[in-house]
Amino acid sequence: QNEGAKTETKTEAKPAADAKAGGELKVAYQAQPQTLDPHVTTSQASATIGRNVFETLVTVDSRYQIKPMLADSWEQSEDGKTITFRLRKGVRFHNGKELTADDVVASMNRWITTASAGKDHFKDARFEAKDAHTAVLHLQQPTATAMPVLAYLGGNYPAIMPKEIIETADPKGVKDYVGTGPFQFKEWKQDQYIHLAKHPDYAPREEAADGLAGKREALVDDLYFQFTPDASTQVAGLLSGEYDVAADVSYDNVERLETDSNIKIEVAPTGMLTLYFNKKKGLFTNAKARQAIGAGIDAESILIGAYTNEKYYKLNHSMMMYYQLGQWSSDAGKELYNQNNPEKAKQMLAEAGYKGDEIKIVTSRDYEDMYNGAVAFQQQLEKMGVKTKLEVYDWPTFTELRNDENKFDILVITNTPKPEPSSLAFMRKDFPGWTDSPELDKLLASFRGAANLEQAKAVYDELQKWFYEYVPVVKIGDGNSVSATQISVKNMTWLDGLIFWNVSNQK
Amino acid sequence: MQHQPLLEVKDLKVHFFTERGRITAVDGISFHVEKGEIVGVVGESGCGKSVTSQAILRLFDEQHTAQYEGEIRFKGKDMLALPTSAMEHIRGNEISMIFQDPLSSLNPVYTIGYQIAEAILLHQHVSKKEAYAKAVDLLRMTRIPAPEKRVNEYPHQLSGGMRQRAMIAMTLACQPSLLIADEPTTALDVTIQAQILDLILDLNATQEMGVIFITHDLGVVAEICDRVVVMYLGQIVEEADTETLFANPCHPYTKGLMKSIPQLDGDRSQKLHVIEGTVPTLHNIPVGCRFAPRCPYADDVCREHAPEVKAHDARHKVRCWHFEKIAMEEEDRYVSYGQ
Amino acid sequence: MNIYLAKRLFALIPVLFVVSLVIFLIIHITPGDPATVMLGESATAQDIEALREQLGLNLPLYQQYTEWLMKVFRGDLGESYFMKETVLQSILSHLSPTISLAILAQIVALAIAIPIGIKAAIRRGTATDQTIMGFSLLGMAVPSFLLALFLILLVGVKLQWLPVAGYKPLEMGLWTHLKYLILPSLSLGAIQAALITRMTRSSMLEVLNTNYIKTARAKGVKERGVIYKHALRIAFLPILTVIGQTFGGLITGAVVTESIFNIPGIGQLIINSVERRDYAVIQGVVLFVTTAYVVINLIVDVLYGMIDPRVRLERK
Amino acid sequence: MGALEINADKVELSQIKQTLKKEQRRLFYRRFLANKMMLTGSLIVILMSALAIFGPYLVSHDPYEMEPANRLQPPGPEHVLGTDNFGRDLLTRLIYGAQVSIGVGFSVTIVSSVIGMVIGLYASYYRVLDQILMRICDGLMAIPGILLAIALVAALGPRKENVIIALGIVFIPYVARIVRSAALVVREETYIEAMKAQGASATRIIWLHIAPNTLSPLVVQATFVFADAIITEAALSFLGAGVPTPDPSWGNILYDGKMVIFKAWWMTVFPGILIILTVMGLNFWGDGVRDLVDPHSNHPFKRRKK
Amino acid sequence: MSHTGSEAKQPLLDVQGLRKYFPVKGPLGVLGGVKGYVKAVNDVSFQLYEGETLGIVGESGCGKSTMGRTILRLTEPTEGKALYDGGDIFQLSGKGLRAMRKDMQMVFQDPFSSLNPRKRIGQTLEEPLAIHAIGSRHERTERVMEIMHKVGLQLDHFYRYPHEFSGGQRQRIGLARALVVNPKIVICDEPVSALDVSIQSQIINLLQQLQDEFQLTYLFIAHDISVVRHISDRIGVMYLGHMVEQAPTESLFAQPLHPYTQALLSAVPIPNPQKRRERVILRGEIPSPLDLPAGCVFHTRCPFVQDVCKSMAPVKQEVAPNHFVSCHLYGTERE
Ligand SMILES: Nc1ncnc2c1ncn2[C@@H]1O[C@H](COP(=O)(O)OP(=O)(O)OP(=O)(O)O)[C@@H](O)[C@H]1O
Ligand SMILES: Nc1ncnc2c1ncn2[C@@H]1O[C@H](COP(=O)(O)OP(=O)(O)OP(=O)(O)O)[C@@H](O)[C@H]1O
Ligand SMILES: [Mg+2]
Ligand SMILES: [Mg+2]
Repeated sequence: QNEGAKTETKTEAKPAADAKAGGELKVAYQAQPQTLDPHVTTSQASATIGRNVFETLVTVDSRYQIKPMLADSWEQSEDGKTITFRLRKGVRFHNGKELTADDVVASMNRWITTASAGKDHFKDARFEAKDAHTAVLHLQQPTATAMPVLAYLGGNYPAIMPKEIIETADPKGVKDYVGTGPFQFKEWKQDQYIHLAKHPDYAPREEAADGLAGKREALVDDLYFQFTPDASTQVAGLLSGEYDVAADVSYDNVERLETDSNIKIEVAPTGMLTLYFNKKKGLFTNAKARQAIGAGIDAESILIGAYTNEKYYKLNHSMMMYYQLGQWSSDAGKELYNQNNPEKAKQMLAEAGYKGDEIKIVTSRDYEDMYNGAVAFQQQLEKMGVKTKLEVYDWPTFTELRNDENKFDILVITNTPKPEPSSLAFMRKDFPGWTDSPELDKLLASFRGAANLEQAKAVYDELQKWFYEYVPVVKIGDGNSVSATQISVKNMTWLDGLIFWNVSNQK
Repeated sequence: MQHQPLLEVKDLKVHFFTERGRITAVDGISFHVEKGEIVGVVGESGCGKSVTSQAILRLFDEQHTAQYEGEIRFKGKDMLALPTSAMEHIRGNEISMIFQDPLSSLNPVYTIGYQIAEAILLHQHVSKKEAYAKAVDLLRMTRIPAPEKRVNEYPHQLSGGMRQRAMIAMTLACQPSLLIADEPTTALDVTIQAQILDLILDLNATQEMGVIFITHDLGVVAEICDRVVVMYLGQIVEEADTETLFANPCHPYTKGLMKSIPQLDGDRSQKLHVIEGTVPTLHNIPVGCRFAPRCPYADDVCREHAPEVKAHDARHKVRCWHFEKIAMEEEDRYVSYGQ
Repeated sequence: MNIYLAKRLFALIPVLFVVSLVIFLIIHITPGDPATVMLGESATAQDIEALREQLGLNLPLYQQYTEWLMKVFRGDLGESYFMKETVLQSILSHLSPTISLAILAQIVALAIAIPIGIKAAIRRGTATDQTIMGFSLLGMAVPSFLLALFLILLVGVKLQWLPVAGYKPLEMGLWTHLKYLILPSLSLGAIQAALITRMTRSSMLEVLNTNYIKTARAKGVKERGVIYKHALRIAFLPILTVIGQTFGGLITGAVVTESIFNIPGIGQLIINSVERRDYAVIQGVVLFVTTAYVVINLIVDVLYGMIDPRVRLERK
Repeated sequence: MGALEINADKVELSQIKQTLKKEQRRLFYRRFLANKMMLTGSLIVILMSALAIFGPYLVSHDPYEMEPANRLQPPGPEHVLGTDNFGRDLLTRLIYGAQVSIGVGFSVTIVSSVIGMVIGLYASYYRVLDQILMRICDGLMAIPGILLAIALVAALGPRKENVIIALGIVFIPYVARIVRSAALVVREETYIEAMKAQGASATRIIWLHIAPNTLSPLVVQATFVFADAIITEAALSFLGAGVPTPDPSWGNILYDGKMVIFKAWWMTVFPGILIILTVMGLNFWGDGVRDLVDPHSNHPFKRRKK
Repeated sequence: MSHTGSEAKQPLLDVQGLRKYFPVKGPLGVLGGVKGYVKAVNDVSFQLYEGETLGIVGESGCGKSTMGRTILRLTEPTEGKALYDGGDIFQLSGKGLRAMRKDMQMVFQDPFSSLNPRKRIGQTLEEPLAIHAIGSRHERTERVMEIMHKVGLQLDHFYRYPHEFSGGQRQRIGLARALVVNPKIVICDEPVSALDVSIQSQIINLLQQLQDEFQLTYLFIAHDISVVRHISDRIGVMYLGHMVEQAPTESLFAQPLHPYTQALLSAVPIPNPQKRRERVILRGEIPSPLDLPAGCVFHTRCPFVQDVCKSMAPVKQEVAPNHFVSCHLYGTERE
């Protein structure tokens, strides 16, 4: 089950010497984030761009093993309640200042108190500076998820910034983007581009590059993220040579790109297409009804609708993404996945007391896969004899409506990948859908309370079983996103987003 | 020796293409103007006076709207056969025209000075400055007060009378040998009208300019014209010296027209004379005599056969089957106001 | 003259008030707010609520509006929620692409429309006229986004003559600047051109029928002079009005074209800001755009007066 | 006098009325048929309306039925115009889309014409009201229409009815302006003064005398609104804010088509052609109406004044 | 047509000191206040007696129409009184105004523009009856036909539109509309100046015939002096908003007193080539009604201008019986 990750994320670490350094790389990116400050936003776009500038204490390699980054090493106390990080020496911020424990403490404490991920996993935890190059994390209880969450580089990642910058930040984020990464922030032309430039004084780690870990090197002098919200514009721009990279190509355009010998296609996991049930109100407060939907759907055909081609999705019963199966694998509930049995669903729905009321499906059009998946799903629900209504909103409306239990029965959402199961949104009481299961509370307590991740993994099977019994959501499958580059672009890889260091442009 | 009139129109026809088909607005008109002569053209509204006058300068768009037939000889040349460039040379230079409505006939976006000077510059080799100076002179000649100031004003800034005078100044810019004045005084008060008429008479006398004076005011005709042409529905129905015409109108239409005008010294207790009926439209011109449906003298001949123009005497032509009979009639009307 | 201008600008105030109130109400009854967008895809309700509190979005609407209004009176359009700049900066930075595009589109439109409009008028009824009118009807019927797509596919992707999207400022060289604007201005200008062609034709026909044109001919003015000197100047007046309106529209509303060609102009700013629920920017831009619209039409009126003395603003 | 005489004529009068009416009708048909633009326009519009009304009975596919396996099939015997990105039959969706698009266009036209007419008429008659209403119209016109529509649709929710309301609001000021300016001219006509001299009330003058005389510019404007509404709905859909799916409209079919433009030309070309054709038809029609109601084309030359 | 001994009779309409000023707005519109006034009608008084025709002549723009329109309250007067039927027309409102409008009708200058082009003639003619709620539908139709017959229209015209008529016929319709409610006074504002000479006489005859038949009183406004002379019992001559002379027709023509009247009469062309009259040609420009000259308004053009004319406005005086003039030439000494 591990091949997925291996084949899709090319992790061959090419020696930098091969690559011609310099030049520029123009990346067509669909969405402009509000800020690059990951402490205040969960935006994936912010992370993909920002992590070239900011670095974290620890990170992961291509097999999701936790690896050092700004921290050279770390150790957990016996009781699991303190973790001590030893910082690398001689790391400089882009403003020339050297990184010290004070910066780490300021950054991490802000992250713990403002970022959702921080608040979730590090309740009442504190970082403290022990000396100039040692920072200590004090936890209230042992937290198995602590390290994976700290190493995660998707949305809301724990970036390290200079203390004085942290201190002048406001609720909308920091005022200046100063990090320690291989690229430094140059210019942000609103609605046009973000310009990053090679940080000349960057001191890469010695280890070979692997995933997000190891040696990071800026091989192009200038890195532009050009915002192109229109999917066909991205493709046209790539075809005409305007852009070097199109970060997110719409599936139907891939075929056209493939015919062009100057263009390479890359496929990378993007998230899982999921049906969120409203468990506060309406039919789906009844677990039976939720199970019924799980029994009735034909995942494959919804996925075709959403991703157009089998290349771009994976059937996967696990709560985690297919590329994470190496770490998180369980066969629990496999038989309940993708049953494609509308008759059974009909019957179960009847048992659950479905009287033919209209079921409101809500999704957003801003994400092609969600929207297309929802349209296909609606069709299947109709086949199960359910009267449906599909409502499609723009993202801000969607995010507002989904917090109102009167406004939907089922949400169709693509879940972003998470470093470990307990971070998954549907496990949260406060996330739309409002999972409220005492059983889950217990499981989570023992999962997170485990001394470390290895021990926690033992609980995963049970979690997964709960997933198929309680059915907080129905998982339809894993989706990929497609990026495309000019063939001159070498060594583009992916891990929780495209990676732009160690990438050269041989134009 | 053959006498050559200044302008000679022979059997002129003007057809218009309209949505409802071709109409003939002017149907076989012949008349002439001598040097220094004022010829009046009268007739009801829509009888073709303006069309005739504009046809003389070929102002209708020959590609789209109009088609000419016949001959228009100016100083012997047939203008209908001339190329456009030659026409452009004649227009404004040898033949000038005063249009019916002075406001709509002046370009609203240019000063009157500019418009007069333009006419001068087109036909004379003078500098701009001289042209403007001449424009001032011309305005002075038409008795516009403070012409130095007025040259720089736009048409809308002038009163109706002044506009009309500016228009006249423009037409006189190149001392044309023929002036066509299309109802130059209809829009004016009688007091101002008197001034304008004076001016035209003056120019006619001093410069030997031939004038075609279009109007439907018989009073004006009586005051200034040497000869009169009476039109009805696209045709000339009567032509004579002013004196003759007023003394002895032979066409029933002319007669009726004269009778129906209230006289300043007429008998107020009498009812006005009335020509019954209305003018037919060009789309359904009656067969036979065009005036027959309204004519008290009409008989079957009139209703079936169109009369030709006949000479009553050397200076008096009429288009009527019965003109002789009518001419013989005791002329009570004329006497009544001849006093 | 100055009094007239002052009066016109004074009349702007109630318009701006109406506009701002309308827009304020509309965007505030729209679900979603800046907080939902700023926090990213997987923000929780609590986080959103907290940010809302901090940003003052929980205050009663009238209070938010009056506060905003007071600030505007002090000349402060506020700060963008989403972008790291003030609203004024955003507007200014998005303005130049729009202006370049509008001007170019207008030039394209005029360069095509006026000559062929005149031609059609002169040759009315002929095959030339009918062809021109046929094309102009077609031009009016083709939605600009369809034309844009077609141009992108043909000229950009297939022939690769011109870049398909994006924007380069003038500082990067005139040609670079223009290169990126040609296709958008073509697709925008086509409809304008169609409209102006028709306007030119009909207004030219009307003018050619007037008495003063006859007067000009009767003076012996040559045909060219009649058309270009006497007729066009007046025929241009209604065209000017249309130009004013459409140019105003270009400044404010090349929304679709800017979005297809990815031009970071005012239209994009508006659309993006709506998507981001960036209230401050939306309100600021709409105020700006309204003012621009009115000012452009004011300029047109002044020009109108310069061409036509009858409407000159002050007689004395 | 004459009472008897007139009674005798009564019978005759209704006959006269009949023949006159007949003649009027005949004249109208004649002018209508002579008006080629109008004819072409009407033909296209009727064709499109027929497509919208009767089309659904002619097609065998279900516009909502998806066959993911059959997505983006090129035109062929099974799917005459190919299939869309969900494997739905494009022809069927275009036909149902005609219903939606033309329906939206029509409703928007009605909404904006009726309200715009009321506003325009009253604004033209009462000075103070004029100031207020026209300032509001100015304001609405200054906001880019598409933005106003997007904002309104976002505020009201993406439903077909709301799209209609939003576009209606966008077009009201344009109609109001036209009606007002026509009404201002009519208001100054002598026959309105004549009505006042007779003692007619304002309501009577506005509705019985001014309103009918603003109809022809209104009708012409309405055809533009119709055409514009179809285009704007398409543009809205194109920006993702139009008639919501899965209901097909030409605009949202185009929107989907844009996504797959490199793969499925038929999804842009066919709805594109339909939009262009309809809008052209309407434009023809509008021009035709203008010619038909224009008194000058009736009498090809201007009347003499004074 | 009795126009003698009118002093004895009570006037039907008595207009006293009528003024109508049109404000001219400054560049700021309503805000900027008023820049000046067009004094369209300036202190005009006259009486109208039952069954007579009062002609008003004067050049274009001298305020003739404004006077007529103000009396009908189509514009509000600035000052003055108009006594009719024991009341002041200018004080009327609502019902009273409506009743007045039934008694006082107007025939407009332009017969085409005064008819709604979209209404059939029958409708147009029935409308006044509907407004004043006279009769049933049926009766209205009958009444309209009767009046159509009177003015010489055929019954089959009932269903036609205005554009299907000739100018003369249209003016007959205008007349019919005025007469359909049985008015006492008809104000004719240049009813024939848009018509051809040959049609003009038809309408004038008709007007006279109807006057005899219905005992109508006409206020006949025109600028064609020969027409006014033909139809009027008395004539008022207006110049720039002022009534400069007023006299019985015969008396006015026999002995025009005011220099303007003299010029006017002498300038009228006579359709008799054998008869040339000595014309009084006026020099000087007509002042703009926006800023009238001080003193006598005519002094800028008057051939007999004196110093007093430039500073003092003349007062109306009765020089001969019923012959009024405002001119310093006929000045009985005043203080
Ligand atoms: N361009 C044109 N196209 C078609 N018909 C025209 C055109 N110009 C004039 N006519 C028609 O030709 C006829 C004669 O018109 P013309 O203007 O010569 O009359 P007129 O005698 O000058 O009348 P008026 O006294 O009113 O000026 C009218 O019936 C008019 O409608
Ligand atoms: N509504 C108005 N606003 C301002 N000025 C007006 C208005 N109506 C008329 N006037 C002015 O009042 C004066 C008198 O106009 P009026 O129409 O009464 O003249 P008239 O004697 O009837 O002229 P005509 O013979 O041309 O009909 C003119 O100077 C005119 O410009
Ligand atoms: Mg004429
Ligand atoms: Mg008048």
